[in-house]
Amino acid sequence: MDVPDLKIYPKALVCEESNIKGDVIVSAGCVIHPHCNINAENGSIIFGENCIVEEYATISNKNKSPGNYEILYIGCNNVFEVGCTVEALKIGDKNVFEAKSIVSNEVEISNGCIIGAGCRLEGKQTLLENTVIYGNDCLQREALEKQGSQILQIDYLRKLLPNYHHLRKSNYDPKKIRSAV
Amino acid sequence: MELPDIVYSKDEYVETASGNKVSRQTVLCGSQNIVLNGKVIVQSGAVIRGDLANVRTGRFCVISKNSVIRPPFKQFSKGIAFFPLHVGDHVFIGENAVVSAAQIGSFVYIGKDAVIGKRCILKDCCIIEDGAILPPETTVANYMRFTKNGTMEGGQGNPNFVPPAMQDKMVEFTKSFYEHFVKAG
Amino acid sequence: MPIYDSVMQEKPPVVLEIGRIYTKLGFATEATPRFIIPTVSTVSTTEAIKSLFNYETNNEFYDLVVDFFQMLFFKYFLVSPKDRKIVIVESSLCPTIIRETFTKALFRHFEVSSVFFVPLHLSVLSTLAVETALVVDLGYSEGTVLPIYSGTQILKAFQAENCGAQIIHKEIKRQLMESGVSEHLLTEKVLEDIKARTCFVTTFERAEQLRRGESVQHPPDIDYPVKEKTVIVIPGKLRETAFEVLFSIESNLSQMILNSLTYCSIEVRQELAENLVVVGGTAMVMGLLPRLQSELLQDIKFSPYAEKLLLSTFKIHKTIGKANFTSWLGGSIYGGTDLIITKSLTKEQYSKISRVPDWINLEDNCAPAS
Amino acid sequence: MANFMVESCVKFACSCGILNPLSKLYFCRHCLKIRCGFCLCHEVDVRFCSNCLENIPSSEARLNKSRCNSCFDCPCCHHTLSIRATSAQVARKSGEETPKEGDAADPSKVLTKKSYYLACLACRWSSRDVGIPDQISAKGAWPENEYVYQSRFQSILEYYQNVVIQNKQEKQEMMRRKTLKAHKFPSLTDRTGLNVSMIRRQIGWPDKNTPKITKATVTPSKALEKFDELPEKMFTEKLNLRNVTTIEQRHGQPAHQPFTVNKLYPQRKNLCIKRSLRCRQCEHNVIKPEYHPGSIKYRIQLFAAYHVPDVWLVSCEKPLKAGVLCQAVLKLSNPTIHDMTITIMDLPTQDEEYEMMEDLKKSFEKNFTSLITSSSTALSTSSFSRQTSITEDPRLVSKKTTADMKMLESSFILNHRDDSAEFDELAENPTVKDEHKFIVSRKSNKVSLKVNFTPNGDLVAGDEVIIGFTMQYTYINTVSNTPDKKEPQQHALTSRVYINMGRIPE
Repeated sequence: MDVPDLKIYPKALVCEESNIKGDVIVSAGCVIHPHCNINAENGSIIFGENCIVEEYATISNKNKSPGNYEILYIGCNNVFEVGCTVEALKIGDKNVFEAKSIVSNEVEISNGCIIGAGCRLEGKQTLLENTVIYGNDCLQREALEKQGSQILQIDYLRKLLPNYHHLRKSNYDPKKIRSAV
Repeated sequence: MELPDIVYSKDEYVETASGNKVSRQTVLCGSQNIVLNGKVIVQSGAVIRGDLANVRTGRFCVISKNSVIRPPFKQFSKGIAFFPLHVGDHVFIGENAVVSAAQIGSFVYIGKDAVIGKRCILKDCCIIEDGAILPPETTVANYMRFTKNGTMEGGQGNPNFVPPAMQDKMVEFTKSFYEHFVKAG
Repeated sequence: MPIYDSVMQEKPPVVLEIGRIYTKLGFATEATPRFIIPTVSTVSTTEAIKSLFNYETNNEFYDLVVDFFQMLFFKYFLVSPKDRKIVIVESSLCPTIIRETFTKALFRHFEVSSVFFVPLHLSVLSTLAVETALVVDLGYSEGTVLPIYSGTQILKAFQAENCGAQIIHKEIKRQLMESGVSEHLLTEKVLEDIKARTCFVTTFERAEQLRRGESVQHPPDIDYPVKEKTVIVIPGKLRETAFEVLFSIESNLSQMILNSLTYCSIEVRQELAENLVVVGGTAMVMGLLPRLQSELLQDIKFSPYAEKLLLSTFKIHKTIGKANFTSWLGGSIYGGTDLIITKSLTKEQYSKISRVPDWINLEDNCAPAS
Repeated sequence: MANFMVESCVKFACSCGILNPLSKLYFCRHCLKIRCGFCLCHEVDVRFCSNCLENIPSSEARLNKSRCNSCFDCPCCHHTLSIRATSAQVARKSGEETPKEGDAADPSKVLTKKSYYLACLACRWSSRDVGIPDQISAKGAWPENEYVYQSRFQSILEYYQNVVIQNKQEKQEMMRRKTLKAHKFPSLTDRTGLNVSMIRRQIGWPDKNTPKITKATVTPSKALEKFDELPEKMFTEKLNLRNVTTIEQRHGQPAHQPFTVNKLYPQRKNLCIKRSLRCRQCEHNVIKPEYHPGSIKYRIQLFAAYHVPDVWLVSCEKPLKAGVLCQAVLKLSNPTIHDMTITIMDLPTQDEEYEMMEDLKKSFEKNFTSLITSSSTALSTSSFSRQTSITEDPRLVSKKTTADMKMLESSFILNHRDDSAEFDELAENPTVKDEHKFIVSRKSNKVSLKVNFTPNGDLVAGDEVIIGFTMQYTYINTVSNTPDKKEPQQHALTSRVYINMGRIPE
């Protein structure tokens, strides 16, 4: 499987078995687990540094008007856990999309948010910083305590995954990208 | 009604000497770290992340389509560590379930679309309802039923929620599931 | 050593106040209920969740009650119901069918040793340690008023109107739908949440201005996420005026109180008016008490009350604990005294008559012919 | 055999008339009757914490208001809180307060110290959110929210307890005076009260003058004329919805019911129980779980599935048509280690059903009359704790059959269960010579049989087709409750079976 439009920074870890379509940029430090779906056919997706995308996570750029080419920017340090479906318009930094959470395409996510396992987020809205969506009724609260960073997990996975998986090679020069973005 | 036969084509499943039936469409990462103790069915699309830590299941387990078995990790001040995931005998894991438990006892039923959060402990004879979400580090005691609404109901001796003879029921169910899981032709 | 001490140590009586929406439960002699839970029952045969009072046949109600008590004892109280003493706080005008069904389930199914019905309004007085008060109970479906003088309920002055949470929920729904929110979003749970978290009773002055149609600077609007679905705007006007239905023409809280007072004899009115006590979940909303007082003082100036009642002050008691469990608290006090032994309906009595003696029944209410 | 999570189409009628799948039924070995969760007496057996699985004896449970000592629930989402450890750097001199991690202090004077806080992994609430200081030990003394009205309540309660006792004593005093007046000769000495004390001594009561309780007093509540008006900021300030508690959160803390989230305190976890079930008729246990909270075993387990032959619907001719003969295959299995003779019979008619109910009532009434006579000494609560009494009325079976089933012409034998047969390589089929026509096949302790039925002619599309029959089976009682009868006894038992065959298609 060769994706011509997939750009992988050095130090990013993209498993061969991942399912990536369209124009995707994976920044340094990201870990893309096998069997995730990243669909950028409608518009490109740019991952910031140190993001984790787990199995069966689906991230797609669901741009409403096909003519209008918009990029889905995903900030740094985001975690997309197993089986989540994310179609948000914009994603800031340090967010966690827990297992089987669903974020529809009218939502903007700021920073430090946590979408709890199984929670849904629909309808046009912008999540304030540090919002936690939790529980059956998808209640909101503000996290006062700082969340731990994912760096430790990424460090560990970076050591572990190459032992078991075929990885896609990094194919992009970071300096050029920086000027582009 | 009795369970209907589930027929699979010869090419789709691999049967091991100990009677495990594993679909070729599964993703067994780090298969050297995965132990299936016999007569276990792993259906297509299932992901078992043996690369992260050891995964061991007992006999007569059913791991349904598109479920994910993923050993949990815990963050410490100096780094993280993945824990092995042990599953007991006669455990049913439903379709699309995500399992990151630390330990699953025997005779456990996990419904479809359920999410078992990190480091959960499921004791013997418990039921996780379809679509239930267990937050991390939840303990589900024996004979408890974790409902879709997030409550725990039942308990040993309670005639409702979990069958009082859960052990027999699960043995019967997983065994007959195995018996009815037959090769075409 | 008084008997109750030993009884108490062994098996403290359980005290229940089963409201239309919420049930308060705990043990006698405790200062707060252990739990406040929704009055819903999980039907054991189908495992469906159903409101306790949402029944079609009496038999269905009985089964719901059995399942409900089952849950209370084995999920919350964690004690065997057998040979336990039960205190139930209930309005003296509670429908007979409810009372009979509760008793039948408790004696027949759970084999409790005795059931003690404490009149709801009366029990409120014990929490204040007063003998005379006018008790206003604002529940879900209705608000009731019952004056009590020297420990005696003046039943002829009993008043009931739909001054409860239900009518407020309706008003919120009406206003929100007017502002364009679709009906299917506004479930009872959402309405209750909006009421409890955003609404309040406005001051008398502002209410007057609103009534005169003057424009008032309403409190700020609130963005309210309805579950996962969408975000709706709660207008500031709604927040301020949702509770105005309690002071409207159709159902007026202060007039209900004044009506009740007119039914009382003239010599007790002053004392009752200076001993108001407002209990029930709806009573907990911010700003209700000062507003009620001002409304009373206003209404007394006009006909028909100005002629009938010569009152100039209204005083309201502060409940100990939260107003939604005050009547439960009374049950806890009653259940903690020897009355639990002398005044309860015991299993033996019940097995003889198979019904609950009630003041309304002449058989129980006549002096024995001697 | 079938998936137990799906509602079974085969239901058995309990002796009390309620329909249940066999898995929810019990079998009282002493009455030889089927029982269900409704007609059994439930009792609390073992209390334990569902999180730490610690067994908590009843006295301790009462003391702790049946809550766990070490586990907490999140006040925000009611999930169990986890205890998190952090190593905080503490200045050596002030060893009490644990400053936040970020505090930079002189490295020579600091010492890393472990401290603990509570965190919820579902909604990310933490005990630091509400300003609870971190604890030094994992089982730290987490502060409990003090209830301000506790002492006021206590004094009111004591006041009323005294009032009631006083009333009672006054009444007794009155009674005593009345009876004394009945004396023909008024005793002059009685005025001194000496006689009273003498009589008391003779009776064996404590030699005290009637313990006059000093008149209890309590300050009655004062009604208020002035109230706190609404704060002005209510009308101007923007309300942050995320700082306001939900009703559920308020009710989670009934004593305080805080309005804002900064007053939510961790709540001790409510305990769980194991139940034992008891037959109301003979007072024997049918279910008694093992004490240990972690055990899944029972000390007594009389499931109906161990004693009553189970019935499955294997297949049914489709589509069902009203008034047209249909065929279905049923499977029966014998759970016992004795052969059974099965007879399929018609269901009792309504009159017969009423008769059965009357019989059942009578058997209870016998017990009940004994209660009336023995409990003439009322009031004593403990003396009749172990007696049967008024119980549930039996009911008519709620489901009516909507098809006419042709009964099988003869009875047949159902082979006993043989666990070792499972491991036998050679699955020999014991061919019975004169096998009945209706038997399709046999396999160890199971029999498949054909049944014919005609759905009622008046059924319309969408109606359920329910067949019903009475299954009579022989049952060998290996445990007899009378010691002199050692021989296992054979009984002919019946159970009423209702099978939902499906709906008449549109």
